[in-house]
Amino acid sequence: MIELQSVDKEYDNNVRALINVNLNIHKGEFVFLVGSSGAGKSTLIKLLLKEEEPTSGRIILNNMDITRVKNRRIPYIRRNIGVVFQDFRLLPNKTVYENVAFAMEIIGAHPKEIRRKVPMVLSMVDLSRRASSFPDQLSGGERQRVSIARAIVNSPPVLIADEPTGNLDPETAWEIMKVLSDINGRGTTVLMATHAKDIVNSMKKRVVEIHEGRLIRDEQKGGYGNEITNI
Amino acid sequence: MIELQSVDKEYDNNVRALINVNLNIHKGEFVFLVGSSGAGKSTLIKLLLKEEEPTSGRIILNNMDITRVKNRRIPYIRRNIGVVFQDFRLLPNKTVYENVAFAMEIIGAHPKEIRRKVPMVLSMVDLSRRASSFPDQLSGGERQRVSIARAIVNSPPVLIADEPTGNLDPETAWEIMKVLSDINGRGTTVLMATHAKDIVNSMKKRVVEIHEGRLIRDEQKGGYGNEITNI
Amino acid sequence: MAMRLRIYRNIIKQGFQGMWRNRSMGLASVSSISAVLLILGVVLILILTINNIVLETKTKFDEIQIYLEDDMTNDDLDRIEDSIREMEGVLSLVFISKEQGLEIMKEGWEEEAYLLEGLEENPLQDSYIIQLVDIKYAEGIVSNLRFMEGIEDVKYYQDIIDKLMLVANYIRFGGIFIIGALMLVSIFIISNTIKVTVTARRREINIMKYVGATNGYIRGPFIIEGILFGLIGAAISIVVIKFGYEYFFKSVNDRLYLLFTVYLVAPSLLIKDIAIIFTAIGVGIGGVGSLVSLKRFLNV
Amino acid sequence: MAMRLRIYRNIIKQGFQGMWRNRSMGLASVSSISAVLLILGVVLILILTINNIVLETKTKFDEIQIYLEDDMTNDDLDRIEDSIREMEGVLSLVFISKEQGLEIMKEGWEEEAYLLEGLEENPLQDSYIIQLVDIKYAEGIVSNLRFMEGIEDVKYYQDIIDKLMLVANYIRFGGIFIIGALMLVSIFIISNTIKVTVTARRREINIMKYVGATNGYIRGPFIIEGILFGLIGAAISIVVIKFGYEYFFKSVNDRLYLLFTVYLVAPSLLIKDIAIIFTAIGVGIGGVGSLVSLKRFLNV
Ligand SMILES: Nc1ncnc2c1ncn2[C@@H]1O[C@H](COP(=O)(O)OP(=O)(O)OP(=O)(O)O)[C@@H](O)[C@H]1O
Ligand SMILES: Nc1ncnc2c1ncn2[C@@H]1O[C@H](COP(=O)(O)OP(=O)(O)OP(=O)(O)O)[C@@H](O)[C@H]1O
Ligand SMILES: [Mg+2]
Ligand SMILES: [Mg+2]
Repeated sequence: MIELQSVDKEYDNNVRALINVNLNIHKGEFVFLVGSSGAGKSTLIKLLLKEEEPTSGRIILNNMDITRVKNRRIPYIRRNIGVVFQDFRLLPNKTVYENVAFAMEIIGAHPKEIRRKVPMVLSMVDLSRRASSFPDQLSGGERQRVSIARAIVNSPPVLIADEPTGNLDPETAWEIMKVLSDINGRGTTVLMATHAKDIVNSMKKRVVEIHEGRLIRDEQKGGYGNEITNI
Repeated sequence: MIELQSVDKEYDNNVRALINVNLNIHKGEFVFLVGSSGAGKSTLIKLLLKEEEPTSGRIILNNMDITRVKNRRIPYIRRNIGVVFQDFRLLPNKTVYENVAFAMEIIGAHPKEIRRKVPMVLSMVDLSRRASSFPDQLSGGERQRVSIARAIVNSPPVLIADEPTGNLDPETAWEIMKVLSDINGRGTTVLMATHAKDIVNSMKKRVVEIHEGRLIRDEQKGGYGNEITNI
Repeated sequence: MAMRLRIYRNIIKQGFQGMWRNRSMGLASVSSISAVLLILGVVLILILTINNIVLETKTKFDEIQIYLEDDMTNDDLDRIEDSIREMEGVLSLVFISKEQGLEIMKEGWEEEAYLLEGLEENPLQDSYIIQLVDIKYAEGIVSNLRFMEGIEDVKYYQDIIDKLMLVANYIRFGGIFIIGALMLVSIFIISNTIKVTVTARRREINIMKYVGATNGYIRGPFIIEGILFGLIGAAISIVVIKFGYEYFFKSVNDRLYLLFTVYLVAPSLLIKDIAIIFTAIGVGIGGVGSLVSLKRFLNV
Repeated sequence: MAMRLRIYRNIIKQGFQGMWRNRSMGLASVSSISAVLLILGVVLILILTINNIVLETKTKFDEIQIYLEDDMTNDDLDRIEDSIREMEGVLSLVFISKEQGLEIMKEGWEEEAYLLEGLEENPLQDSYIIQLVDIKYAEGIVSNLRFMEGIEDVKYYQDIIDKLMLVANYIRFGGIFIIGALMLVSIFIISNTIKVTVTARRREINIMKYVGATNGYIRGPFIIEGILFGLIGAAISIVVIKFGYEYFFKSVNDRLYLLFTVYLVAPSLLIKDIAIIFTAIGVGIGGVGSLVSLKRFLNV
């Protein structure tokens, strides 16, 4: 489903964010992407979305080499991936409802379908009461949940979440994890970059660790990582 | 040092974010502010900064009723408070170094002093290598650390941090906590809104909990809260 | 098909919504567009008016005078008159006998008129004054007249007319040049304004792209917004110019006639043309400007 | 004190830095400012030129002719000549004897000149033509002359001059009005442009406020940026107008002289004034525009 073949990414300012990364994620898997701050997790996600281009290597999504794809086709690739962005990326001039509905409108969904599904996902992330608020009228965690709602509303075959619980209290975070788990159970491939040690440790899923741009660990049913932390 | 007297805050869209909050924080204290997403933590912080005005009640900072203060005086109040914003609020057209230096320039610090202190705090948050990057060239966690560096660079008497570890891996988060702890040890009053259960539980500091706008708990050496979380 | 229609409906809805929600920026765009078109309108009217004055003045000299040989019979006169009337471009024909001619001369000479009293006999000839439909027929008619029997001399104000023609041409070319340049500059300013407002929303555009919107889907609402801004801007400037010019016309027209025996272009005629031009510019630049400005932000 | 100086230094540094780092938005501002000033310049030159043509034409009629009584001695003539030369506003004095007068008349009459051959004696008088420094002296001189001994009649082209004076006044007032209105509109567009670029950076301004910057500290760099934008915009338009007008001057001036015996305003004179006006507008609006635009974002 998702395959990275010896991918390198060097940014303009000579920062080598990814170094020879090889990764293969199968359809229906749930994968945690861990690593310290600045390791390269978001960069990997940006490459999958074609927000950035790899310096070298190939990226295959759904049997398609997306590094070779025409510009015109990019939107259609993105529609197959629901993304929770680390910085949320909500449209400032649209309400919560409209932000979520927007993802459905661009694929030409039927208005009836939109009116049915948007309230549904908003209640899944517990935001029904905020449907008509604008993003800058929301708390940090509420914004994050709008981003989650938008990512899942089209039931995409792939869901990528970049630190989707960073601004959520543990209880809400667990509710979100349940939602992602359910979606994964219905066949969606999930890739989640996270720092939530508790969540990774309890979920017992595949864990991929990046350290300074290199993929250094890829474990089935892994944990967050070796416990160096002392109080 | 910081005192809230029956503070209410109702936003324009009739959301009651804070309801009759009374809180007294003494000089040199370290206080965790906890509560689920949307509880009103950031709102409380915004009131202290005069980013929002309370609907009723009084807020006293350093023996001064800041709800009555003249517009002209606001900048000087803010300079006594170092703030780590939940959404970072970095200046997009300034490098990491310049963002941190900016906080010193506005108070007219000596260039020599700036050249000495900025690299120092950048190394405290482990960002020396990113000094000349612009905010949009940083990872989420790196941005958060710039915001932290900027908040502490002037050694303000009060430090307010809104979820300062939300985008950090546990290891880095602990390093940051050590920095905040040290600063607190040198006499700075610290108020930190957070969802980091582990950190709150291990640090054994005063914990104030807000639930749907009401202050429902205020414990010395408290924990994050009752464990409802199941896997 | 139904899906396409839905998408178009959404685009239009979002165009209107976007205009409303970005109204503070929009206000700046709209008012700049009106202001630029206003300038364009004033200069346009200025140049048209000057052009009109020159052209009208020219027609004052738009006549040919022919002097007849002595002792013509009425038949001869009828024959000449008929054949002149048949010529292309002749508007009217007036006969002036030599007695009338002397009277006119005396009037024209005013204080020197007494000089003419000393004349023993009337030295003038009978003549015709030919009014032309347009100055362009002059040369043809003059050369025809020269070969006609019974005509001793043909006179027309070649010099003055040539000079005025030249001035009119300069004004026409200069005017076209200035208006053309001004239009370019206006278009530039308007598209600049649109560009700045689009740039201010580049983040929004990027976000749309990242969630999978096609370029067309993003462009749509922006173009509609641009067109609406252009339309409103044009409408405002048209209304201001309409009332402004009508007022100007009322207060200046009569005085202008006294001075140059020329009238201003009637407001109704002028405003219609200006309205068409301005609407075209406003809508065109609003739409195309948005399109072009968007281009560089869509490649993400 | 040292602290204040450091703060000022920082503000200036940040003004230049801000201009450079926001150069894409800045480019739009600068080019809009140049464009608007360019229009202003062209209209200014246009109106000045027309005004000049009318004023110059007027001076063509700027002379007074006096007719002397018959049989004057040379002494009488000297006396008259002297006292006229002493009058205020007299530029030159030319004596035309009645014989010369007849010759001139014959030349002027062209084909009708033979009429004058029939005259038994020269009915004209000796005369003087007085050139004036300025038309405004005319009435004073004329009324003085009327009471002078030896002068039979005083004539000057009151009608034409009055008409031209009227036209010149209209053009002057109309011109001032149009230029004034245009300047207002230009100022409006420029401040609008500045406003939009400031609005696009409102988040930045808010952030500065939240970390404790005073209004003055935030304003400083923006005002400097605004002034720099205005200055660059003005400089560009001045250069374009300078070369544009010099070219225009070269290619039109001689032809214009042939037509109206009038010269254009010399580029060197004109450009200096325009440069001063434009720099004032650019810098003024750049600075003040930034200040005003900032105002509503500073209250956080
Ligand atoms: N646009 C960019 N230009 C230059 N360098 C960049 C850019 N984006 C990221 N980087 C650098 O690349 C490295 C990897 O960044 P990335 O965002 O992938 O980290 P991350 O693993 O997501 O970290 P975090 O957990 O803090 O979000 C960082 O050191 C960052 O400074
Ligand atoms: N500007 C605003 N206008 C209207 N409502 C607002 C505004 N800002 C916040 N709110 C609402 O007020 C409530 C409290 O928000 P606040 O940001 O204080 O929450 P929080 O405790 O910081 O949550 P989180 O942990 O998610 O950051 C939320 O329900 C939010 O929707
Ligand atoms: Mg990241
Ligand atoms: Mg918050």
